[in-house]
Amino acid sequence: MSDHTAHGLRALVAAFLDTHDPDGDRLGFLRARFDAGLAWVQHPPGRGGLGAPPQLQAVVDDAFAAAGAPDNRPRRNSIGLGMAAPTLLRHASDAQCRRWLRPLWTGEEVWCQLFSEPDAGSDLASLRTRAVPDDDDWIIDGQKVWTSLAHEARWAILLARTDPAAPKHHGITYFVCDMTAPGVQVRPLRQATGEAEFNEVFLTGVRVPDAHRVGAVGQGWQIARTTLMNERVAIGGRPLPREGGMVGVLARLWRERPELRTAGLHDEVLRAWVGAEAARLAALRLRQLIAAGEPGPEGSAVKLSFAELSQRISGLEVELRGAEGLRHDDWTMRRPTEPDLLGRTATYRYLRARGNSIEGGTSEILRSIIAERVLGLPTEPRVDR
Amino acid sequence: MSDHTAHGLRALVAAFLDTHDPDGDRLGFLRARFDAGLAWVQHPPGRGGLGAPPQLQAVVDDAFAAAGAPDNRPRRNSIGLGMAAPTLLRHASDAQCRRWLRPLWTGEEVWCQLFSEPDAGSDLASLRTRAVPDDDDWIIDGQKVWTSLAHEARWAILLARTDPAAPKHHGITYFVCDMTAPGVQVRPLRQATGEAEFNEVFLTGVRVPDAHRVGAVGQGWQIARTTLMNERVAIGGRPLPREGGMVGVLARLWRERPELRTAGLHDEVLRAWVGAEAARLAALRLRQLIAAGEPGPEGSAVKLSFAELSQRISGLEVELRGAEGLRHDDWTMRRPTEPDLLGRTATYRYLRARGNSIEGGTSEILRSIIAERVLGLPTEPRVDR
Amino acid sequence: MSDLLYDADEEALRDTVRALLAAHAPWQRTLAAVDGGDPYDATLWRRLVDQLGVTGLAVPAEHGGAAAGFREVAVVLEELGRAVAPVPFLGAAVATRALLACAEHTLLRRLAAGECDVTVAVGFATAPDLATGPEGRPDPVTVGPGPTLTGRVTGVADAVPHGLLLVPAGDALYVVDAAEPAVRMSAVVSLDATRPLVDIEFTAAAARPIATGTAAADAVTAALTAGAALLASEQVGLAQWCLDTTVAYVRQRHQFGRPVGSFQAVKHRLADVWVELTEARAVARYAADRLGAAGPEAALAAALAQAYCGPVAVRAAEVCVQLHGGIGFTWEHPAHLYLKRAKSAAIAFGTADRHRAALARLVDLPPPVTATAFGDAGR
Amino acid sequence: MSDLLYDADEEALRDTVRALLAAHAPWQRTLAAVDGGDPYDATLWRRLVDQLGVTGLAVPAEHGGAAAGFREVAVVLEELGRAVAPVPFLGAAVATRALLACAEHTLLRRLAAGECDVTVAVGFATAPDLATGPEGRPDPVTVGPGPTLTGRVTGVADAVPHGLLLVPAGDALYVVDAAEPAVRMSAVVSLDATRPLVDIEFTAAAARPIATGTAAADAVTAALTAGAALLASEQVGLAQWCLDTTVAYVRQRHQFGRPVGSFQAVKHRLADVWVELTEARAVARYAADRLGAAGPEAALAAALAQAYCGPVAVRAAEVCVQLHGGIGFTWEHPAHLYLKRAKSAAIAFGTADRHRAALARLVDLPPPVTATAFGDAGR
Repeated sequence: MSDHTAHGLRALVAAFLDTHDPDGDRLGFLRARFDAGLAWVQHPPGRGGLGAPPQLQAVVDDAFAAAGAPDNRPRRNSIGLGMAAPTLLRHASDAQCRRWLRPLWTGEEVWCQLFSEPDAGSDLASLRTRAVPDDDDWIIDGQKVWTSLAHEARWAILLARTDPAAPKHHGITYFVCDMTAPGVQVRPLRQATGEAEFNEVFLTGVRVPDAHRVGAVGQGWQIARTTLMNERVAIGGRPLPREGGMVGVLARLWRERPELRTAGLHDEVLRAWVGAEAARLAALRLRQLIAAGEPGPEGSAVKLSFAELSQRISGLEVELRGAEGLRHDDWTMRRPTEPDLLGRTATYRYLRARGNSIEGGTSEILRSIIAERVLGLPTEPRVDR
Repeated sequence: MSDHTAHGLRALVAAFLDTHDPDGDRLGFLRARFDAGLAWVQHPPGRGGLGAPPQLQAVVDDAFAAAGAPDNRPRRNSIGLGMAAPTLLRHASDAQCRRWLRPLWTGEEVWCQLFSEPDAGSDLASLRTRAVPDDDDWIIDGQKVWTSLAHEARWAILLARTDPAAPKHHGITYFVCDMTAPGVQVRPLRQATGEAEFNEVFLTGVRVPDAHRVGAVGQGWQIARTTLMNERVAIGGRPLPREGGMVGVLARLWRERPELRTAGLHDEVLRAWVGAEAARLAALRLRQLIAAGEPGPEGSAVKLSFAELSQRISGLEVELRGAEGLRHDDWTMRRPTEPDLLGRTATYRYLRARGNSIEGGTSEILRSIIAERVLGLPTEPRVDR
Repeated sequence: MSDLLYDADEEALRDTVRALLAAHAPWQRTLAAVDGGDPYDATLWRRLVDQLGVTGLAVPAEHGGAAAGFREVAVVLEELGRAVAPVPFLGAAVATRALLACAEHTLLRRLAAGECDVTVAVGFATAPDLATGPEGRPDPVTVGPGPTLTGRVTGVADAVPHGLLLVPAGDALYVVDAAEPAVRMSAVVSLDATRPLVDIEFTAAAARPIATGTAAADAVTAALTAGAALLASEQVGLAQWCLDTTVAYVRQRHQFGRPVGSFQAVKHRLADVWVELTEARAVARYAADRLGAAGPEAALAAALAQAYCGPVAVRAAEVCVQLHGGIGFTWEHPAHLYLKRAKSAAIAFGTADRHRAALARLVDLPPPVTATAFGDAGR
Repeated sequence: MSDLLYDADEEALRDTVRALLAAHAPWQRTLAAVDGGDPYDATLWRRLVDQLGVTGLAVPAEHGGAAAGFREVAVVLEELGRAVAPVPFLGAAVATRALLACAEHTLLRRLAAGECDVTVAVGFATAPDLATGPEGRPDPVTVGPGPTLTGRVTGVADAVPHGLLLVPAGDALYVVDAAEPAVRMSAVVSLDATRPLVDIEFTAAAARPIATGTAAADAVTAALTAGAALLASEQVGLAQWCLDTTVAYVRQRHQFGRPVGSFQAVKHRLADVWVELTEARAVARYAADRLGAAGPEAALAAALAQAYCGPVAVRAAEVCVQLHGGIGFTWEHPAHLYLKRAKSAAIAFGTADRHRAALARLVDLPPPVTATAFGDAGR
């Protein structure tokens, strides 16, 4: 429809802004932007895109930002944008995409993820939540855990077992579950930080129409891999400026509080700085590598480094603060939509960062993925299939 | 025969010295000391001991040393004293003990160990060297590797497979092999250091009399465990004074060469000092714990720490020396009886220390031993039995 | 040569303390107290003091104590660390060392008898080498008019209401009654919720000097050195709990059709914790044993203890959280209580890097001569 | 934003170099040369210079070069590191940077044409920030009488006989012909036997100044900065060989009835090497890319490169030896060649701690203000 160059897309945005007031109705503006294919330019027309090269997304975002246009508040719907949308775009039907993608992108509908279970953590494929067919519906029973945003979400991507007799990876189906449906119960799950950032979700006789099944029955595990690879890229993949993230907090503390400095911690601060800068450049290089491609297992490396660095840097910051590091701000239970890793105390950062090597694939699982999928090392002897 | 107290043993040594001149014939003196039960006091009379508590050995050794008596040059026969002797004392017949123990202890006969094979390293029990009965002899064929002292040894402890049809741990028998027998060929094996501290040993139709079998046929693996546990204790178990070993070399270098010091390496030197002192105290505590008992899996921890520290400290020393660290002393092939870890250059220490986490059980194997035998964690699924 | 083992009396003491804590201080009770905002367990503390006489362990018999010594104090601390028990015993042990140094026999007798709580009023993060002069002290308290104290000391651990405070001020060490209106204690939100901290404000508070000059400085240094040395045993007990609990969990938890504890990455990580813990125990025993020794060996052993054992306990607690997976990260599981105590303890009495710097002086491994750290070495 | 990838020309160059090295520099040949005591492979070097023109890569076209740049030089170094090839290319690249800084076009042209070898005569361990003044230089060379040099420079890498030496002396940079009798080079037993070092003695050697004052100091600093930056690519190539070779070995070696590479401890260790290598590659590419940049970014990128990539290559080589078990520790296996080069390279152009100290200055993370390191912080 137009030339897919930076110049061509800037012209498209300019034309759009001529007919849509960025200071007018926020939702109306965002819906129109989606319909104009300026939401996700690399995706097909009709699904928020134009079929343009993915690296042009930044050009479009910059042009809208420069015009003072409202954004879709991406951090409020991180699971929807980062995990549900890539999966739906790849595996959902046209009708499903029409129903879900636009309100997802505009932020009108928040999404959450119902994958993990108390007994199926790293071994996600051992999940036990059942989906039993009943006319044109499926009846879902089970318990899910580690669900962020469940208390704000309208929809959930859900894995459930549809064939208990099949080998464990083959009996799973992928659904979209209405979080307002009867039988869905959400309970906050409090963490070491004192916050309840996550939830437990109990599903009791929840009806999901077969029209909300994504992909074929029994293909859920393959589809979930799209979701999970995008999760790892989403967790580790944001481009950061130098000293972006926790290392910047540490560096500023070192500069602004000379009385805290010791010789022993100086070298540790420098090592942390070096490690963070190396990880940042590697993430940047990965973005350049996959600019035109699919996320691959390399994202696991970025996520692994992010977890280790955030733990090391926050732990170092607590020690550098010394007497201050013995103090916390508040243990009151809160329900944040996302962790506030840069805004609160060093102690909060330290405690919250412990979760970074557990959530979204433990560091142990990620190392095995790298060893097997990148290096081609043999799998361990399996006893579970 | 006498009272087994420090006082009583000091009196015994004094009496012995009254009738044996420490400045006279060296071997005669040592043989008499063995016969008097003053070699290994904790072992039974007739086998070089008195059946005394093992902690009194130090009392006896100190008394002889104070009198200027000759010692048995233990470092020249480390395998014999540290591995063969404990195994023979526990598993050999009286006749075998009579034949072998005295010349072993006096150093008249040096021993080596023929366990490892090129394809059986960590997985020692997969060894393939065959022993086939022939009248009252066994005919041995196979290849052994990593044999220190083979070129100086009169005897070897040898593991060979006597029943290829049995499960791998059950078809092995323990022998003593005469290194001067026809069919024994020793070739030096050069290492990364340039030295050939070890040998390859080729065994071709070597005859070993059945009288030189230790323990029952097929019981070799159980007996070898005694040898191996003593190896780990021998490697890690010497009592050291503070700053004994490599950390002392590093500390002296730091003190004597202020121009080499940097702020970054200062903290590394201090960490190394702390680590070495902690390991030293742990080894001391272990000695106190096992003073009256058998070596247990705890020795694995000492060996593990020793390997990590020697690698870390020697690597740090090379860096601290900077320009000097780029230089080596000599790559000429030598055949030392033991590594000279404190006498040569930092580069030699660094290279030789890489072997510390491989020889005598890799650090990976030791961690598994600790996890299973100390912590009681489950074994991995086995596919080889 | 130090005896680095536990003797029969020490093992018996351990059994008694462990049984009492198992009966009266399960972690569920501690977590509930933390949630309730008042973590110190006064009932448990009375049991330890009245039934077991823990505050008398290091007090000589002629002053009413059990004449056991700091090795036994260390054994009690191991068990308290193992249970993250919320009682002010560490502070009492530190105060005991100060009172012994001052030969303050009346207070020692009252402390041993369980008649009063005594605490050294110095910030919990203070390293032994920072307590020796008014200029080095983080929170200076001024003296006067007369024998009164004015000032603010922040982040003090184990300062219970109605106890006595030993306050370094000017060139002396004073006793102040915390129950006085001129003393205001305000609670702090502490990282380690099982060891509350307070800020203490003195406004012309009546004070009685118990040592002056070098004697006062030496008493405070000895007390903080004892704190650093004894804390190591608490850290060993804490790390042991983390290891034991994790081993038990990974033996029972299955993933991929196998116990999680059969995976080599898990096994080797726990083996490393065990090796470190084995070393930390030897170091902590050595520090407890040398506490009574004269000369620099007590200072060296204490610096070594905090340079080594603090990081070991933190790693053990971190591995505990990691290998429990999600469940170890929840508020309902006790792992976070141990993680928070371990991280706080790594700061208490000075961070590991401070103790390494102290060792540098004690064992003659001086820092580079230039201050710039840039153009210093010839390479 | 720097391009951290390899473009098509760079990939083609890599393929050419790799093919040439595979054909003419297998490790068996290198090991035999090491055993023979004369490791430099002059034949291989001629092929690289004459067939591929590697010495002209960073020389502008108007001076007879290929006008490619230091990114391409870095690609060649990756392959040389991967093969531990014994040729003096790194030294030539460092000299190229110095000659570019001095605008010494005649020598650049000769270098690009392969007519002579040029080396900066500074000890291989010298960090960029140590080359800027006579007082900081480890081996001062004196000038006079007239344009002659006298002194001794130790541990110089890539100084081939009959080449030209760029010698910093006094406040200038001089060219000296190594073939002169007044120049004596004596071989050193070097840890990295595939990169010989020499001590050089100048006895009133005839010298020609090519830069003086700030220009001379800047040229030497730029050259050593280039060395630090480019060495990172050699380290990446070396680490990649170690990883690839180890992966291939553990896939094929069986113990306990399984490939060694199926054990989780082995897998995870190699995964960690891969993660570090992935980061090191990005860091090395950044350093090569920024070499041409003005301002402090080239110095920062070079310091980061040696602070990060040196230790990564050492760890990769150490893991390679460890996971090969006994065989990797033998002289007949090439792993030791890589281990020795990695450890030497970690010292070349300054150790990682020196580069961290340089970063401290470049990114404003200054050391503690007091020099004692004891009484410095309020805790």
